[in-house]
Amino acid sequence: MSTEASTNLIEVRDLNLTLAKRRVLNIESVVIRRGEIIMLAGNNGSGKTTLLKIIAGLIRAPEAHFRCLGSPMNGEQAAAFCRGRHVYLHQTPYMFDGSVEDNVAYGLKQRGRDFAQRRIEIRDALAWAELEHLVHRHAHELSTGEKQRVALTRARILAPSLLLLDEITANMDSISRRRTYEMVADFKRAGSTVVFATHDHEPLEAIADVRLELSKGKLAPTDRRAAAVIPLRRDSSIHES
Amino acid sequence: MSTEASTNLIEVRDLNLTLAKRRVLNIESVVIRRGEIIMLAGNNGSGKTTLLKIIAGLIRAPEAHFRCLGSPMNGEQAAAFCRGRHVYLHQTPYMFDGSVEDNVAYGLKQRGRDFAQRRIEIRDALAWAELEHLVHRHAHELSTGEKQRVALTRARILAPSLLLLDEITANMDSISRRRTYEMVADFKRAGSTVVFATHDHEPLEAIADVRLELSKGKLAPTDRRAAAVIPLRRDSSIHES
Amino acid sequence: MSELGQASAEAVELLLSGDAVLWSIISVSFSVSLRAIAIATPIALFAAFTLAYTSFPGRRMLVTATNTLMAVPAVVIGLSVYLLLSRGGPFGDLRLLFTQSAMIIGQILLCLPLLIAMAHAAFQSGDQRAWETALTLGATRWRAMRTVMYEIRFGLLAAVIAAFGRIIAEVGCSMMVGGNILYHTRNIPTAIALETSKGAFSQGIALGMVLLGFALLLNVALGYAQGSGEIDR
Amino acid sequence: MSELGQASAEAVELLLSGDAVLWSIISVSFSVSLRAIAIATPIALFAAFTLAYTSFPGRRMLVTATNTLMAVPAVVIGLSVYLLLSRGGPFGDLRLLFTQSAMIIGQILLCLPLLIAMAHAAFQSGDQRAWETALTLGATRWRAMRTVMYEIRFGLLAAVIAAFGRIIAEVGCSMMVGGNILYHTRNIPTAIALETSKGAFSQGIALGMVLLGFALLLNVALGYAQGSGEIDR
Amino acid sequence: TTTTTENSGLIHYLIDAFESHHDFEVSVIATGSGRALRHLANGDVDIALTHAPSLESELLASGQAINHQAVMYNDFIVVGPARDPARAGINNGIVGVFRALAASEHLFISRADESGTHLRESALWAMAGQKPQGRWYRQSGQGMGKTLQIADELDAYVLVDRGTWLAYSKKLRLRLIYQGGDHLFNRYSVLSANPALHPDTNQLGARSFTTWLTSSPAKQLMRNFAIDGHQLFTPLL
Ligand SMILES: Nc1ncnc2c1ncn2[C@@H]1O[C@H](COP(=O)(O)OP(=O)(O)OP(=O)(O)O)[C@@H](O)[C@H]1O
Ligand SMILES: Nc1ncnc2c1ncn2[C@@H]1O[C@H](COP(=O)(O)OP(=O)(O)OP(=O)(O)O)[C@@H](O)[C@H]1O
Ligand SMILES: [Mg+2]
Ligand SMILES: [Mg+2]
Repeated sequence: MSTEASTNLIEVRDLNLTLAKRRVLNIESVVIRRGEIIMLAGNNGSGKTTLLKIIAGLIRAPEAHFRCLGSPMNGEQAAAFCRGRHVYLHQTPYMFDGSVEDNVAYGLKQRGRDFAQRRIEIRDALAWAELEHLVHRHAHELSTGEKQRVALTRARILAPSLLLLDEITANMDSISRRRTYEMVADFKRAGSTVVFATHDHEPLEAIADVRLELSKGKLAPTDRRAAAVIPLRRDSSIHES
Repeated sequence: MSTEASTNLIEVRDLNLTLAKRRVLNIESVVIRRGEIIMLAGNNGSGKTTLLKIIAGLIRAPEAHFRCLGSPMNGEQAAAFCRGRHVYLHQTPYMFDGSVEDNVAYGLKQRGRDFAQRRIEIRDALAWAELEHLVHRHAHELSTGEKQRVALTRARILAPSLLLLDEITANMDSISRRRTYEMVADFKRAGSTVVFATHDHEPLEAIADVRLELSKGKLAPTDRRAAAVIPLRRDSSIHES
Repeated sequence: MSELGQASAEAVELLLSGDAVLWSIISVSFSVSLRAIAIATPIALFAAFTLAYTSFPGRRMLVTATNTLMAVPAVVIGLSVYLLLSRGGPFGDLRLLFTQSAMIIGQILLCLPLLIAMAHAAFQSGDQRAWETALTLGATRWRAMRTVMYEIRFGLLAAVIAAFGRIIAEVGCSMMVGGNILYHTRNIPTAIALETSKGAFSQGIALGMVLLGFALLLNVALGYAQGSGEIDR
Repeated sequence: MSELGQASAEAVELLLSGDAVLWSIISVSFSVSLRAIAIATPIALFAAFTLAYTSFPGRRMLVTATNTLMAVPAVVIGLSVYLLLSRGGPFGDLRLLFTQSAMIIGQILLCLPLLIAMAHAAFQSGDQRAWETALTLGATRWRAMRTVMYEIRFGLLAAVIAAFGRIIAEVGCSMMVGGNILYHTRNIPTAIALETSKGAFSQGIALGMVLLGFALLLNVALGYAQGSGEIDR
Repeated sequence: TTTTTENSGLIHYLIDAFESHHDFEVSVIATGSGRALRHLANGDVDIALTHAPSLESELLASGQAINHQAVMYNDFIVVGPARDPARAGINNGIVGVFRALAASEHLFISRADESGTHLRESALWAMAGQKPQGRWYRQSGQGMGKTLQIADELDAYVLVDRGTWLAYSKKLRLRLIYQGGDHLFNRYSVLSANPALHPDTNQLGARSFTTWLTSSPAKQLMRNFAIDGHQLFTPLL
């Protein structure tokens, strides 16, 4: 698989998806560029979640044409390529049966990090999210907002090249929201890419490079502004897990 | 059971709740007055959901003292009294396995409404929520925001005397949010009471009579403003289901 | 193996020709087991619901007991029922021994632990919010219980099918309390045991296939009722 | 009934005195059934997972088939294994008939449908997001499968316990392919059948209680491992 | 009744004839002699047809059964591998046969289920002055047919009643090793439940079936009952 430094992480063309006999997505073309913050807007039921899951490789779009890091792929190949590489955060996150620490450790374990290293990374990440006091709590006992913050920490710690956030600030309190937006900006600085579906437009509009607007499964013309607000530091390490 | 027109729907004193050996709530006294809109604020994990579920009779607080419509009750009695009378909306709503129409019909069926009457009420309610196009859809196929709106419709149609809303606008788009706040104001006009937990303070502050602030399970001193914005129409029918 | 084919062909022929013996054996099987499951299911569902949704001292012990009781051999249940129903036993005056009623009692006892344990597992894996939502929308506890059962009906149906499989195929208990009396208490499994003890293996297997055929019919019917059973939420 | 008390007391006495016959019967029971379940479980879990998490033509038919196969009488499975393993059968040269290996084969076949069906129900009632979350966090499909299994372990454990209960208590198949040979293939259920055929009913029940006692030990151990089993999410 | 009479088909052959002449319906529960007598003692059945003389006399002595009538007999035989590796068949007299079996330590399958056949086998070992034990002496704990099959699979010796042997021999490789002599006599008897203990048993039916079983038409039927031309049972006077 070519991992040449294509500026496009992923391109999808002719994305038509039918679920339960209903046309859910009908997108001519969508492109995710490396290092951008993309805001995904759209009313309830417009297809944001579905689009994010396709880019995450969790829903297959058999008839669409993909190009991942420059290589053309069909739906099946693209799903396999994206799965685990692009990290998707559920709108209502799922907590594994275990402590908060176990949950945050999950992805690191899959990446073969050893125990000692994991421990340090997890403590750091939880400290960042101000969740240290929950570290030994059972994840099922958490409040909805706490779960959302743990889920974000669990994904963030993997430093994926593409992070797909599905309205994850919906149940967060104002401090956590602010911290989440700061994190998104940090990610961009580190050269990573973030797609953020949301109904809270203002805070994200300040840092987003692109705004994608979905409406009844169709994509409105892209509003691509100069990536100005935060300077793109191409030299910083790019995590290609 | 006395249903005298007490101005207090429910009062709780000495509300100490321990879950999984952790003190979750520690509230000296909380009073819900008839016809008020109460905004419940507080950071993640401060105990909003737990408090709402206690008022809904879904979690028992065995050691607290209750007074429901003026009658003193223990935790067990209060739970039985409140259950089904105070309607609680989950932060992440549960959809019954069936169509949107089935879901909205559920509560009406429990109240013994006949089929024809139900049908009309359901159509009206769905029209209000702009969900008519979903009426025959299976509820499990809905998007998160759509589920939240169906859940609101399912509760609203029962016109309960006390409606407990747990961050239900979190995943709604801006139009639906606005409509939800309008509904809350309508409820007040009809003499019903609403407790609304939320992190979006501004829109609700405009219509709320009282703001309760939870912090680590404790209630900050109540900020009770003159119930000014919307005139209280005591003459309109009070639904005491 | 060709002998087996011949026996199966004969069995099908007997079936089609309306052979009284064969049809009586089949009807005893299904009428006894269906009645047993019809009585056991509501009891088990209620017990399982109570175990999952209420908290009382000894609850956990009961769960363990149920799991353990699944390991009671059918013949031991048969023996116990026998001793209770035998003329000298406490219920001897009812004269139930060697009747279908005795078989039904035995089969109920046989499938209850399995039904309760599997239904309990289904309740546990269900979503607690279903229960809360039903209650807050004004359902009585009784209605809310039925709502929750509807929500987890795939798991409950699997439990009932498993329990039915256990008793329709069971021989030890039916033999003991039914006595394998032709036209009265001879069902397919005891008939198979009889054929086998005669060394007529092929006839035994052919009877087994007849049983399977009818079980298949039942399952296909249930399958239509339950929908696809694929995860698509 | 006092006869029963006496028989039970005798059984306990024999247990404590380390009676070779009784202990051999018990050890045959548990060693055969535990090995059978150890082999059957991974196969069944994988099959159930595939049925629940993949979509292929015939999937639904397979689910119905599994449900139906739960209704195969043990003695029919016993007969089939017997015909395969007997001298004249295709695997006669292995000389497995009337050995513990034959019993294990029979018991595996016996519990597979139950295990698959119950595990399938557990997978179905599991949360699809567990699977998606595992994958998106970088788990391979294999690891993600194990994660999902861990999440629904209560349901899977219930399935395994039910399956174990079925084979540890089963007599028809073990009798047929094991032959009930003392010190070799006589397990508790076949020993009970023997006592019963002698008319020594009390001894049969006493043996059943011994079986129950050991099953209880096993379940208590599992209970500690699995936690309370109460809904508290 | 014992399984042998049902497995061979004799009992239904007899009952069909009985029912066509009498106003009784006979329900058959086929099981080992031990259990059949146990049912009788408990009053759960009205009449039992068994072949376990020692158990039968016990029951009669303790008053748990009455009206004992010998009905018919056949005989036991010893069968084993065609090569006769224990060289048992060349012996004169059953005692010699059993001694040879014990000495050779070739596999022998015992029913070990306290059935009539097993009780007889034990008596024969005792007569031969042997206490069979060891790896060569396997206890099947099962019915006659099943035990025969096990013996066949394992190339072992076994003591068997002639009726079962005739019913199975075609499918087996085992051969007849020894037959004949008084010690191999196998008697079937009927007993009725004691109405003093169990007043609600069907005494009338039991009596008329017993009487009929020992009547000459029934005896003629027993004589006529044959498998492949071999008479299975011989009526007693
Ligand atoms: N069943 C439980 N067992 C143990 N702790 C629990 C349980 N339920 C809630 N908690 C804890 O109680 C506290 C309050 O939870 P609650 O859900 O009421 O918070 P909340 O104010 O609704 O938060 P959010 O804004 O995130 O929804 C949290 O710290 C939570 O972890
Ligand atoms: N499995 C499914 N089967 C059928 N229809 C589906 C399925 N999943 C989603 N849909 C429908 O597809 C449309 C888009 O759903 P999606 O979840 O992507 O919306 P969304 O933009 O994320 O909405 P929200 O803001 O409410 O989260 C909705 O109308 C939804 O009902
Ligand atoms: Mg969405
Ligand atoms: Mg909450």
